[in-house]
Amino acid sequence: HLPILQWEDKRGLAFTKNNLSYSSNALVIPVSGDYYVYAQVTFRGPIESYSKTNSVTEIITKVTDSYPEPTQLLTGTKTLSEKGNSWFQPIYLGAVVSLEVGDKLMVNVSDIKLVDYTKEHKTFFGAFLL
Amino acid sequence: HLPILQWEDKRGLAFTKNNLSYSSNALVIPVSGDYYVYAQVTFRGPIESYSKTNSVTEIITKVTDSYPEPTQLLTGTKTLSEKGNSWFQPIYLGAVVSLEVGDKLMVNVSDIKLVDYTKEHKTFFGAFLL
Amino acid sequence: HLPILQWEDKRGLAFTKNNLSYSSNALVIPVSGDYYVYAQVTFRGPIESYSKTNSVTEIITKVTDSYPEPTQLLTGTKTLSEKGNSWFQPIYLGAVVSLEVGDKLMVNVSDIKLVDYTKEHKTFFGAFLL
Amino acid sequence: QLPTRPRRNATRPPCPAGTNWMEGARRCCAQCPAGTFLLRPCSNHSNDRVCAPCPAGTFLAQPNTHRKCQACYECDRQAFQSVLSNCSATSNVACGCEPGRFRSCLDERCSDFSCQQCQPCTGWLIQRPCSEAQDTLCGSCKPDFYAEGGECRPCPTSAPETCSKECQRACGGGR
Repeated sequence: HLPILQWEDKRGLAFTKNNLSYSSNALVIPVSGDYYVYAQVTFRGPIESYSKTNSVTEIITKVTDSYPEPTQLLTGTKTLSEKGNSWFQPIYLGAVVSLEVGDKLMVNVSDIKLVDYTKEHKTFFGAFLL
Repeated sequence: HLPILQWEDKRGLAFTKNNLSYSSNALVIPVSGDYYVYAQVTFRGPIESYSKTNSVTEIITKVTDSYPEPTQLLTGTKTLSEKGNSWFQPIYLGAVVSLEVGDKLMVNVSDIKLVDYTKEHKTFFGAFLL
Repeated sequence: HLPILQWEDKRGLAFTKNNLSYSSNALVIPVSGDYYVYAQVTFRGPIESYSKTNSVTEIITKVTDSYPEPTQLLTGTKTLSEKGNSWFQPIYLGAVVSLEVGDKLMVNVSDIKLVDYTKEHKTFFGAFLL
Repeated sequence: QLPTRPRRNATRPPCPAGTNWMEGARRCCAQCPAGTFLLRPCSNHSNDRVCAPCPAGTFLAQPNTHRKCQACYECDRQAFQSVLSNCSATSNVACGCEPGRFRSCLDERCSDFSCQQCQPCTGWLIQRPCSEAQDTLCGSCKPDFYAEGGECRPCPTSAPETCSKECQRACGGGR
């Protein structure tokens, strides 16, 4: 599986409420229903000692008790054409998905070392019940 | 007019409810109000026998009984700079629009052959009433 | 500070309601709560008498009475690799933020001359209370 | 209690020309003329709809029962576009290119385009002048010019012996 991002859930702009909790890298769904789920990951490069990256991918995934494998809910894949010099590439994803109580939502990325985690307003993840 | 995308509305992650129905390539608005409308299209290329593509465009359009021409609600236009080799380009759009009962929402694209329709989590379309 | 965009709030697709008002380039929050805030800016270039642009940035910012400096809520930064000829680059941002009554939301951009302001469906900004 | 028979969704009859179906009044109501919008819809017993002119900066090109006019586009002045015709109550703005520039379309629709400078064709004969739609097409070199390295160069007035073969051909070497 692709690496899973870890998130800050209390400090700064981050918060959880209405029993939507965060634990072991996942948002945990407190009540079954339709949720608008979204995430943005800002990727940046190049990183030294690193072969050239051709593309970056962000996937919002669901893990549920009712099925042993994760389900990919939303995917953003972008090829990179910035030659050599430093590059930035944000990928935003958002959509309505039907979730069950206890489902876990996570964000996977193609390469964790390319994620710009330095500022909370560049990389973020959330969900709200409709 | 630009080609209109067709959508799956029942299988996998797809669903319609609260009378928001899907017919002849359009979401049909059941009750007047403000809706958050969104769509992502993942474009990919190049396609053989195909001249070089310079840009890709995604437009969420409204057709209504009250006016004979479609109205463009949201547009994402991106030029491509990936030279020759294979490329992926997701375009996400989302915003609140005021809609009337009976209005129809569709997604137009600059070129239907460049749309990655292979995975439901890469190209999707939806709306919800606020 | 980065330049602040001005918006049309009445004509065409634009509207404000439920006391969410627009004044001096900002959306003014009428009641404290969690809002989904979003904006898309379509950037385009090159502009003739203009050195080559390497990147474009869009930031949704909050100004609040309780703190003298603006807070950056959401940021999209993209490097450009389109050589010379004309380019288009949309940046979409959206997330849930907790806001207080009287808070003001604005959109800043790296360079106002690169913003495509010609069509309302290409550059837009909004928010709704959850 | 007998299961009630669901009322067949009364499919509405198509409206006669010049009228649109109004869900509120559940009947066909007269359209407003182009350049105006529906300020107040017709009530269900009479055709008393009220139309109002599109405010400045908005338009509706067709007869309609729209509750709001559409916002006019703007021409991209920073990209050297010019206004071919202003937005009116019944038509959107039409944009072209400033003199000395032509449209370079982003795609076949050409709803987005940049205005590139026409090539001057200095030293060339002009086969097709620059226009709104396309760049100048340069023809062959002008008289007293000769072609070299993809350019047209003026014939040398002195020291013709340095003249290349093409130069001599075009400039009548040994003059």
